[in-house]
Amino acid sequence: MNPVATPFFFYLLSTLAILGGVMVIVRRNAVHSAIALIVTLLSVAGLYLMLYAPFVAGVQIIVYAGGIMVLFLFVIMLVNIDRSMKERAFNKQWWIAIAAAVALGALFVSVFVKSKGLFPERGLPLAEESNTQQIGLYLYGNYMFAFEIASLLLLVAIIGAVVMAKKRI
Amino acid sequence: MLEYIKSYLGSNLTPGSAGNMLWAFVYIALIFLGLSVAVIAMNWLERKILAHMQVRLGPMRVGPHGLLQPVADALKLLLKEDIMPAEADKLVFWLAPLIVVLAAFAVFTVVPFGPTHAVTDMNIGILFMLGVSSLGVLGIVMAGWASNSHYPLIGALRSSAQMVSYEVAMGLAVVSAVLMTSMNAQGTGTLSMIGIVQAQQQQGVWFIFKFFPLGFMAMGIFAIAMVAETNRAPFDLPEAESELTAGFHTEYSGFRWSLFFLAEYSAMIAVSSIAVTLWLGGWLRPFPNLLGGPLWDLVFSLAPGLSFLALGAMAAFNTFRMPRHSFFRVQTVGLALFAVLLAMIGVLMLAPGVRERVQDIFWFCFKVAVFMYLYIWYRGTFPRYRFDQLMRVGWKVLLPAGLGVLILTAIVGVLV
Amino acid sequence: MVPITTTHYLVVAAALFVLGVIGVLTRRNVVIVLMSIELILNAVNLNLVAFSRMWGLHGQVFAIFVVVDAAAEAAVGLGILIAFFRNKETINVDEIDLLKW
Amino acid sequence: MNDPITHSLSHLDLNTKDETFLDSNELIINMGPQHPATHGVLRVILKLDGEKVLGTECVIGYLHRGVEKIAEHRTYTMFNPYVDRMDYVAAVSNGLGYCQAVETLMNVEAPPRAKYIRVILTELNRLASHQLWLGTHALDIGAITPLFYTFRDREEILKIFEKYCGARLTTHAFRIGGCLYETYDGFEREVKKFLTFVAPKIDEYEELLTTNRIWVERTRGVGYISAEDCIALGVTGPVLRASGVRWDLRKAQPYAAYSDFDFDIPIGENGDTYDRYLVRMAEMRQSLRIIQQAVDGIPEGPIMAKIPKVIKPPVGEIYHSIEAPKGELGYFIVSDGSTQPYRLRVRPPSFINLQALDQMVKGQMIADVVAVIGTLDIVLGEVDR
Repeated sequence: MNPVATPFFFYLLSTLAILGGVMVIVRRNAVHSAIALIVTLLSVAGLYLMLYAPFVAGVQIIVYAGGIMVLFLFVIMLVNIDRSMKERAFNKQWWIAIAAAVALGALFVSVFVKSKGLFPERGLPLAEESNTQQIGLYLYGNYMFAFEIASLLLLVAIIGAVVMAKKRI
Repeated sequence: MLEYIKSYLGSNLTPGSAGNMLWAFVYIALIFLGLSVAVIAMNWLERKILAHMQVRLGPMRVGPHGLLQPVADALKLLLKEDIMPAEADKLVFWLAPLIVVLAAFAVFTVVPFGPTHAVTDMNIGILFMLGVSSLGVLGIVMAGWASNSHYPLIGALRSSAQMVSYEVAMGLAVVSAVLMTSMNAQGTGTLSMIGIVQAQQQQGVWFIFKFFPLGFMAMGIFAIAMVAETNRAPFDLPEAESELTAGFHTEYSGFRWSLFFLAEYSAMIAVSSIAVTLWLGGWLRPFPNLLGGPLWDLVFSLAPGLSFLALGAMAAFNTFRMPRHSFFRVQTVGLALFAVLLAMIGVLMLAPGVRERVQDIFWFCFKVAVFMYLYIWYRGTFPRYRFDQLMRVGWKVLLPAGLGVLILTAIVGVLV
Repeated sequence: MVPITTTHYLVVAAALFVLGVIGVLTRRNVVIVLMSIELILNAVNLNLVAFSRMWGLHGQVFAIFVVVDAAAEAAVGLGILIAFFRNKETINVDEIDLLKW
Repeated sequence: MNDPITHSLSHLDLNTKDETFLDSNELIINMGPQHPATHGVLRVILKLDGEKVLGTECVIGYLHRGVEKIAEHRTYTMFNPYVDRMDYVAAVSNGLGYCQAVETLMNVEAPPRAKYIRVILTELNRLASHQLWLGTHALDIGAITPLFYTFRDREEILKIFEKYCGARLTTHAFRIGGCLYETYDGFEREVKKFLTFVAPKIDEYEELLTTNRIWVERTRGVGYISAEDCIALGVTGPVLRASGVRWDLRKAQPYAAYSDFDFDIPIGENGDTYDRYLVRMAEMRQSLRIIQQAVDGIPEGPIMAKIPKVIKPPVGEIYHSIEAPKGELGYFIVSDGSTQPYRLRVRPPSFINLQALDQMVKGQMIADVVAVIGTLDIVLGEVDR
């Protein structure tokens, strides 16, 4: 099966993703930033689908957009945003920060320009059909130990979040 | 052209998998239309069934037996003034109902109404469904926050906590069903919605009966969690009328409110379709093991047509029971026409060629309708949970039960 | 039209990464700083998945681990934020400049 | 927050910032006066910590009509219909209390037949009031179906009222000195028919609720109040009895013909919402028993005592109270010997019971506030008068 109109969808999704990213950092209102971030996340999920990574796309939607962003919105509602709305949104060193980021971007550009041959144009023919099954085999095969460590990390995060957010233990 | 249509109808691929944009759009349009009709019908049915449970008649004035009441309501909602609170966050307030509706409708791209009747068949179908349906909570949270009012905010906080917690139990129940798909000779499971139903066909058992009572328990957990997920009674805390007036959509009116309504009912249908696909054999007809053979196949394939004929007969019967008074003449004629329409659909569905293709959709919709009836029944019977009790049920009952069922399913699957 | 190559995806990822860095370095609101970190993680994920087209599925598996890490980071970060907000009633980074209060 | 009433509530310390949910800043929300679960126009200011209620303040008076002041400008007879408008779901009880208070002041006694008619109608009204309470209480907790069942059965009671005196809600059934109307033909038969009709219906309500897990979870342990607190706050009626105090004016100070009948006073043990529910359900059954005995033993005779055309009670004062469906309904009348009361004061059970709200909901959740308002069975017409 051949993907339809690949360039069109690529440019659409990447434009949405980058626009969303810009909105995240320029909006004064944190809820607007969160919505922009959701747009970015969903666009990136679309890009994953184009890269024949449907399982990662599904995980992205379920964990990021459905879980983490709800948590973010929840916390934004809990904390008082009225005050920060009236204050400066950016800190005093913003110009240094911009300069550093531009330098970083320039570094990336130079890498892309200098190393044309580093990235092959065509990749392995990955089968979309058995993607999930293969990821499952990797997770419970090669990466068994990492998988267990990840679950431990999540457990620690849960305990830490509960301990910190609870008023009295 | 005719050849093209015929060859497509004869093929056994879903339009998305076939890479066929035209048919995909046709299916999208059909599903959109069917869903709107289903929501309208559901509105009428809910009011009528609830009314009859509560010793009253329900809508009776607009059209025969209130059949046109949802249409009148829809018109009223469209014509109503669209109020936006002055202090509301305009953009988010405008965006929230759209997100809710989009999330509820996008789910239907992977719902398999039949082996070929789906917009597309994704490798990660069930994951996609869970993920997209969980996006609806974003819209609800945004609606509550953007209204800039206390009741909606509390409703939004309640709904976000509720939906996120019940998703966990729901996911565990789904995983145990997905695990059952892998119990074949090759040991390969699937996440594709069509693949899950086909696995039930191959294993010759609906997953609700598989490893009894494990499959049954998993479906029970899912059936409870899905009610909480769609914010329906007895878990309707985010819009608890007697506590929060209307919860997150207190400040919404007119068209925007009707979008929330539409989304709620589509989400109900969507989660019911997940349950039907995972445990009740999707489009498969009942009793293939007891009543097998070509004769019974024929009999069961007649069911859709016959049931429409029965509905038509019911409408015709009620036409004769209408009061013979000039005031009711228009309504009587309308009901008679409705009976004729139903009968014609029934006859069409009896035609050979049509009935083979239609019966899958019929059985699927029938099973979904059973779940819809359950929703209404719950609403008529149960009081509402309190927030802490709701959380307790989610985390302390459903989650451990889901984990236990999952582990037991895995153990039994390895042993058998 | 130019066919879409891996480099295209890498450019998008680089842009997202730079945007995330700008957000982390310039914004005062902690919530938005955390969101910018999510942006950076997403850029990394996009890179990983794009590379996995060339060198097999390992990139996708690693992307899933990154998502797990992002979830843990968001939970702990927002927990700290709430605890902090309760004590100081501010969520500005430049007012969070003491280790102990 | 610029509301003068809100600002005057100093003990609630409403001046804390209310913009967020965290424990350092509480949220204050107004429940009512336009709210589906406050049974009329009650306004409850809730101070919340998330879902938890830290304190409440009731703001009443939206339905104030100055009934007590009106009484000072009406003759005793003319004032009689006004009392029906206080507790409009139990109008007969209100009328009974008022008529008996004036009768006691005048030192006349209604004839036995009138007393029996009064008992039958009052108990029917208690049944109707409890049915309405059950329906709305269940609706508040989220069970929508019992409301329609109870209204269906309450309709039969209202039909009897309508046949007896022409009105369904504000009946004005009794007059000072007895009853104005003789029972209509077939009254006894219809009441008996109603008794056999409604007894299984009460079982039906209980079937829906009593053992319903969600209902039990929502009501058990919610809105607890101890017997001591009840007595200290002056709470009466089923709320007091559910806390374990056997106090019913029909037994303690029998009035009308109640001393002739054999009935029990149901009491609860825990003083929570579930016990109050059980007590009221049992009271409905006891009412049926009383009505059965009254209809069986209704004596013949006059229905009106000999009273002067113009009612002029002697100088003096009287406090007379009856057991209304919601609690002790008392009338305190000061007479200066003229045709109008010098001062009339009503002790409405809803008003006094509402005082317990704050104590009952403190530390519980928002959802419990509506449950407790429902279980107190208040009628705003009576609270505000």
